[in-house]
Amino acid sequence: MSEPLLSVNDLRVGFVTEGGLVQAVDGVSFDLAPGEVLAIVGESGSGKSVTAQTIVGLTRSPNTRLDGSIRLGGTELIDADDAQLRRVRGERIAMVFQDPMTSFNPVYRIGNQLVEAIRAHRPEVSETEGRRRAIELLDSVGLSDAERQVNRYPHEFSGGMRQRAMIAMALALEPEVLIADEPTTALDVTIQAQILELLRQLNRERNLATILITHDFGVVAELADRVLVMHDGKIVERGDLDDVFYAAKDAYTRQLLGAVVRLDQAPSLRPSPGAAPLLEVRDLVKHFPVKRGLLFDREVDRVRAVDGVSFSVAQGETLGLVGESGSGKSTLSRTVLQLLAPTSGSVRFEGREIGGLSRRQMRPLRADMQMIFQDPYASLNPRKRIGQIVAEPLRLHRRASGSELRRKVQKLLDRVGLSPAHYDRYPHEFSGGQRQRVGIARALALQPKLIVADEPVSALDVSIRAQITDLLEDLQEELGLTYVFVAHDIGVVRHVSDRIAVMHNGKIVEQGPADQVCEQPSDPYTRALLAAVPVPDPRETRARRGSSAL
Amino acid sequence: MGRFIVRRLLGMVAVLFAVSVLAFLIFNVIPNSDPAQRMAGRNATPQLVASITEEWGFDEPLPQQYLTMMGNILSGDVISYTNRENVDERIVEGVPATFSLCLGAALLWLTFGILFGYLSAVRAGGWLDRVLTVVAVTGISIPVFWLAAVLLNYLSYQAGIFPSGGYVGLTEEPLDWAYHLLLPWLTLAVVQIGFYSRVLRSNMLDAMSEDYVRTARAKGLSERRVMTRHVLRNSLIPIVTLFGLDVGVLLGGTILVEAIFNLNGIGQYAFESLKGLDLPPIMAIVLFGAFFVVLFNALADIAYAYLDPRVKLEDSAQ
Amino acid sequence: GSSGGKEGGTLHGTYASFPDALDPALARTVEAWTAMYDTYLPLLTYAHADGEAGSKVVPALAESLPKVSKDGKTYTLTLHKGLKYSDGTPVKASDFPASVERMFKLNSGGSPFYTGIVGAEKFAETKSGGISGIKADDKTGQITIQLTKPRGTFTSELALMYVAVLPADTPAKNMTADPPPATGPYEIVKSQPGRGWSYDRNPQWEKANGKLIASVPSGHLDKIDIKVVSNPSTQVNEVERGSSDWMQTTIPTDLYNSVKEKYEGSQFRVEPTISNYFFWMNTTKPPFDDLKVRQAVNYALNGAAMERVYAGTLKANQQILPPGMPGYKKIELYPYNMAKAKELIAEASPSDRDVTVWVDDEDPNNQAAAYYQGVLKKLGFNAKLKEIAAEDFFPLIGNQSTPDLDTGWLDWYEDYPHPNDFFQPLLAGESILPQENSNLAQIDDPKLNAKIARLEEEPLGPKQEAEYADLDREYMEQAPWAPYGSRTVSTFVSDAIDLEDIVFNPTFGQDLASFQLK
Amino acid sequence: MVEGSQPAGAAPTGAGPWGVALRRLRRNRLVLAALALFVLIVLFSLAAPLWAVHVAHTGPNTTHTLAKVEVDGEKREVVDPTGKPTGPLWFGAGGRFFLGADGSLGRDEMVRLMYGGRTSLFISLIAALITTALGAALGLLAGYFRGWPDTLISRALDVIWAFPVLLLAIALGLVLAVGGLQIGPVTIPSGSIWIPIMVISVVFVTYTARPVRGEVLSLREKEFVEAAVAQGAGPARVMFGELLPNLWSTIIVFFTINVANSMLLESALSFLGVGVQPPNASWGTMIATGSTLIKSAPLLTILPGAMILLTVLALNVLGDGLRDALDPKSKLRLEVHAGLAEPEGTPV
Ligand SMILES: Nc1ncnc2c1ncn2[C@@H]1O[C@H](COP(=O)(O)OP(=O)(O)OP(=O)(O)O)[C@@H](O)[C@H]1O
Ligand SMILES: Nc1ncnc2c1ncn2[C@@H]1O[C@H](COP(=O)(O)OP(=O)(O)OP(=O)(O)O)[C@@H](O)[C@H]1O
Ligand SMILES: [Mg+2]
Ligand SMILES: [Mg+2]
Repeated sequence: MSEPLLSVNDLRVGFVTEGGLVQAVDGVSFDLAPGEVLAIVGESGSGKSVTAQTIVGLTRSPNTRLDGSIRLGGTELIDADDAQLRRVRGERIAMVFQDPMTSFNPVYRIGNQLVEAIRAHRPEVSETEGRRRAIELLDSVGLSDAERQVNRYPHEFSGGMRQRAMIAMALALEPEVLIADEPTTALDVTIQAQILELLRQLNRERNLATILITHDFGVVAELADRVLVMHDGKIVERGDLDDVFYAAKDAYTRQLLGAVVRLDQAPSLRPSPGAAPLLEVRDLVKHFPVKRGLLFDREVDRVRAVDGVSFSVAQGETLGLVGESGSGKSTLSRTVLQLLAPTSGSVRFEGREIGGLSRRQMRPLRADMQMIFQDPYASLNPRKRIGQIVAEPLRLHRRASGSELRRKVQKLLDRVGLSPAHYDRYPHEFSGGQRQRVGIARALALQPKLIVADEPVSALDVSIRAQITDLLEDLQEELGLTYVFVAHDIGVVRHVSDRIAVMHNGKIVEQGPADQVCEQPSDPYTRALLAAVPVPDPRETRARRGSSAL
Repeated sequence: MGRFIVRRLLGMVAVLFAVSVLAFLIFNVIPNSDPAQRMAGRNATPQLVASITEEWGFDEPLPQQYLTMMGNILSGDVISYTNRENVDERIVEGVPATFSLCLGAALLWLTFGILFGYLSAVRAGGWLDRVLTVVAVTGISIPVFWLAAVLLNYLSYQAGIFPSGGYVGLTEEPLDWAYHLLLPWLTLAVVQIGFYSRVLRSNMLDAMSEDYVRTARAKGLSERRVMTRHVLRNSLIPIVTLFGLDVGVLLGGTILVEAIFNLNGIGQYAFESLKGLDLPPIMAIVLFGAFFVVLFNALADIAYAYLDPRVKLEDSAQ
Repeated sequence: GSSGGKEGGTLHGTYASFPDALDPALARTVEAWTAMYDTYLPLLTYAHADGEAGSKVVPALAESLPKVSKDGKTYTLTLHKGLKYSDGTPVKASDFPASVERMFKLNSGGSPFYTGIVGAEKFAETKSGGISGIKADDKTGQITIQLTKPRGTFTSELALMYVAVLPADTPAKNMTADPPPATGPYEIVKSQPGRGWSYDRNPQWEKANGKLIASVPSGHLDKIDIKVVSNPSTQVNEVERGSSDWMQTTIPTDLYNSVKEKYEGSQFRVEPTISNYFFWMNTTKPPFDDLKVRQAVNYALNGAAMERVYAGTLKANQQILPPGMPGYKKIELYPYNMAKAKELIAEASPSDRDVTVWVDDEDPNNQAAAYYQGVLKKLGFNAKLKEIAAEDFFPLIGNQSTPDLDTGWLDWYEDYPHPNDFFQPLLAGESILPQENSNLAQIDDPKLNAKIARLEEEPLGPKQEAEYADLDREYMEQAPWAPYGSRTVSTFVSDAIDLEDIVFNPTFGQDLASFQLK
Repeated sequence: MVEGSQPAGAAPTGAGPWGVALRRLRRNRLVLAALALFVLIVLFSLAAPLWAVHVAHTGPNTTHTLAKVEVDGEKREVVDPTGKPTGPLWFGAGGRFFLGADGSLGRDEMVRLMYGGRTSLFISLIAALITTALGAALGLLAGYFRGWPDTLISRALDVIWAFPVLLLAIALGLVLAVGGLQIGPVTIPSGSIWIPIMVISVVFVTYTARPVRGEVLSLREKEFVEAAVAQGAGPARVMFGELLPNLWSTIIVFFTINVANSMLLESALSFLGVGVQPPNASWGTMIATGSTLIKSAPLLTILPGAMILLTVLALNVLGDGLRDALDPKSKLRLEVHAGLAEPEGTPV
């Protein structure tokens, strides 16, 4: 083993907060060899980002308690003074962050931010020379027409383009180490595949040692040489890729791997319900007018969010709705439930047309159709107690009151796996998963027939994601519920759905039984979508890559 | 850009019209003495009051009176009831004093507001931050007119360091001009320095937790450069809008400071007219003030769109 | 005037606010009249002298006092020959009727004094066709004025600023911004409304008018600059520092006594005014319809306390005519006696105890009203104070439809030194009007009304002055008011100015022509 | 492994957002000092009748122009012949004229300062209450309904905003001082202190309505609002059931700021003679009477002004503290970061 490029010994990072001392990183040690891709994987809050940021001293603040050692080549970084640290940041160790939307300063052009990175370390480089280098860098990361792109602002770039620009900026001074903290989590699966390909290419061509932080085992399998698994600030498993995937020693790691939903594993077969259609949608259209005008706004353009969609869902069935960001999934689900007035087309529920009903006419039907939301932190009113939130629908439809109401709510909480004692607690006292359970309890309150879940698990960690999907499946069996399950991760959709519809630019491009859509997709877009999903199995990944890219 | 200007102009005209109607109603609908009686003086006879009423058209229906009044204001020959002199000339004469006072004070509070805000944000939690916070909060809490009276008494009448009010033209003697305006500038600026430093401090503390600041540090920029080029630059955008609004409002109402320091500006003229319930100058000055409020409002939006490329002028026009 | 003292030089004066007008036809305040006393001369004027002498009418542009016909209805005067306006044009006799007509066209506050002229009433209405009652012959310079009925006060009214003679072609609009040509020793050369104005010597005065008009002094100074400084404390400060030589405004109560102690005799002098500060009581409505209540209020009001409230700028007195007014004779029917006041109230035992006190918002008048409210409270009344903006005050309390007009404060300054200027507008029954009411006590005693009307027609002589003194007592026995004093003003100059020979005329204030550098 | 029942790093069970805020406030020493100062000033004002009856033996408006007071044996005039009031006698005359007389009328300055406090505080608190309620309601309606109600309300607020604040306040104050105000059945007599209250409330509505509208516009897009609509909740239930609870923190913060601004405007109006009508005392009218004697008795101007300054300072610090305590985003930011409060070693 050659001399390690970077070695971290017994790193401990604690934050003094209002609620007491949070020990984010609790004794972490590892080495990074030149040219190696080291993946750090673990659930949210396991300390991955804090570990990475502490390497370049970004977590220093009056309330931080640091100790242990971080050696880059000969120099010790843990207690390096600011000047030393500045010479390391960007020049020897570069970083790429998770959310491209906010990682660039919105008021400066992309080119200027790249030039700033260059001249921070090479003041002798002139502005024009810096610009030329910037264009070169953007070109090298696959951004077409770099000449024009360099003058544009961050908000004029798509998510994928911005992440490429971020990587270009990181490479500006040819660093020895690249730390990428969840570089593709915020991107669509097709874009994610391209970025991962770019990172692999950079690692191979420039022998660039890379620390890749992610919570997605598929991404680990796609790129990593060695793997560290973190849990509660400690490294619970370490080793080569195959050792960790196939011979994990630590129980937590094994449990984590088991919870990962594999696209290629066929779900247990369920008898196809085939009952009478509960929900029928014919040529549903929802356009959002774009208004502009000198004096009075008149319509100049239309966003065709849902552009003529037809499908039906049988009683007790789960229809999976999958598609990339902006494909119209949320708009479709809200238009079906009449939360958005459809532009045209028909929605029939239990044979009765509900498109165009007034709010008063819709009220009784609301009880039968409920919705579950994506963001656990925004879907519960922060100022209300859990009990009140779940009781609200019952009180609204005058189904119960007083002690009987409280009893019903506690039964619902119990049914979704929360203890009745939580009745008087507030949302901020719960984790993401627990909040999603409250959302489900609320949806069940009026014994609905149809539940539309708009990305119910996208914001959750892998292990918790599995628990929620299992809960939804149990409820379906017990209560005979019908689901429309919306998500952008086709793996999760396949796991829960009987039939799947793939949306692209407001249209359903493919629709059919889950196995048939996933294994013999007829539509080219669906095929591309499936190919881009990283498989959490190194051997499978190598096999696929071998056949295509080698 | 053109579309924005046209919409904003129409908006301005509508607001100014509404403001003028409001001012007219306040002095005509709500009961107070009849202007003709005020003009006739103490030896008035019914016949004299009648002929004044007829001469000035006080007997005409209100809308008619409103139109004649607005016609006069816009054509520049509106005459005051009490001393029958041309109001527009008096306003024009008052402009140099009021503008010097407002713009000077604005410059003062902008520089010190930003300086104090920046220092207390960069050294948040330190002793300097606490001192500046106390100074700022005290500044916000001082009644302006009281400060003016106290400063005038101690620094001018008693100690004689400063002149006891009055306005000296900038073109005549620039040095004397500044010397006479120092106290009034200070009085007007103290409150705003407190306010602006508080706003900038909280904006900067928010900006410090943004992702692009973390990226800037990761690029190896010096702390000072991160603080100025990234944190301060983004936190100044709301300050510019706030400044646009404040200056507009200020131009409309520097009544107290002008009266106490006898600057003979528009604010003082407004106050004298108000006391005399002299409608023509009140209407003219209210419109003059409102015009600047609305104008600076629009300028603030343009500045905002210029500083923040994400904001397009069209959608900020509503 | 005193010997020595330099001729020529410039006087820098300050006013607290720009006078209501620098147009003689329109101006009605003392500040404006002080500014124009030596600039615009009527046919007659008031002697440029202090005290009683200053109340005497003397000829100005006219050669002599008017010849009055036996029936008192025809006045004849002759214009000096060879008078010139400051712009060199000759003064013609026909300029006089033109100036009076201009005053009526401008609806001036002074026009009510001249509606007694034949044809004036009609002209005030139509504003055309000239005033038939005034004849002027430019060749002989003779002017004859016909009155509808005899008017004892007309000679005094001919000497007022309203009828100062201006060129016939002077436009009938407010000329404050560019004042018309002067006839007196000084002409106004620059006028910036709101800021200030300045005088130069009238070149025509030395060449022509000065030789003809003996009653008006030629003045010592060459130039006079007046600046508006709205903060009185700043005015005092500037005079003390010498950056200005004279302040027209009365010194604020806060500084009055410190300035008085420091400069009295050298740069400061107290000047009396012919004014009356009183609390009127509405005699037509309870509780003040009962004489006993009104007398009780007079007993309860303490002049000494009032003098303190005005910080020494008030001389207590308890009657209608103030000292300095012809016909004044000291009367004190109700010396301060709180016990007697309470006794009278007990006797009257008024049922309506709710009383509203009206006052304007000028300091210290509002303080005086607050003191009066305290006195009424002591007498068992539930007194509520209502403070109104000064500009709006008189028209409001003069409007009978204003609710709760029980009692209130008022100050009255003589328009010209003649007792009728107090009795007729403030106490005569005919002055009680629905809107322009100046008889706030609304006292309507037929016997006293007749006496006022009679004396009004007779020219003012010693007999009439004695009768006016009796009238003063007769009214005070009815106690329609609780008068408490007349205000003093002050002359305060820098040490560059010779204080002794400054003339303070009771009607026109400081005579600018009497100022002289030491 | 079902998630542990005890969520990580949470406050004790049942502590709602108010509980968390209160705990945070208790630890912020500056806010506690401000609260103490404000309470002290309120008590000082409320004690006015006690001091007037038992110590000063005079009402706020009772004049003592010719009265004499016994000080260390010898009789002293309250107002000297030239109208100059006596300076502070402290306890020289048993507490009478403790801070001296207020001017030529010889009223007790201390008693007026206390009664003035009552008036100023009453006006500012009530005006702030009305302004905040009105502003919040308008902001809520405009933000929720958008469309024409929003345009209507926003344009009306623009007009009030464009009208120079002080000019509008003076104009209303002046004109209403003559005829009083008639709103439907209620007639407010011209001298009453409800006139300045109405004037101040109208003038400051915009300052509250606009931020509330902004916050409602963003809250309205949140999913918990969509969830309520999905259950069939009507506009009223969404506005008052879902949105309003989230607005309380903004409303409370603006209430404190409004009280501070109302007090400043009330004193300015009274100083200009269009606010509280004499002879009633308010700190503004006291500065007005005091300023005429600023050279000979500067205390008469400094005292009421200092009272306003202290009250408004306390309110502003309180407002700041409340904003940081109630603002969820700033969990970690201000107290610990700014070191104003002690970072805690052990968890609570
Ligand atoms: N500045 C800070 N102050 C206090 N606590 C912090 C701070 N930064 C991180 N933490 C806490 O430290 C723990 C680890 O955070 P970290 O961001 O490293 O997790 P992560 O593994 O990156 O999770 P994720 O997948 O959400 O990014 C978390 O509980 C977090 O709340
Ligand atoms: N209220 C709206 N006004 C205008 N455009 C809208 C509105 N709502 C959605 N859109 C546009 O319609 C398209 C579809 O949006 P939608 O939210 O349904 O996509 P999605 O599939 O849910 O994406 P995501 O995965 O990000 O949730 C997008 O381009 C979006 O910008
Ligand atoms: Mg992370
Ligand atoms: Mg969506």
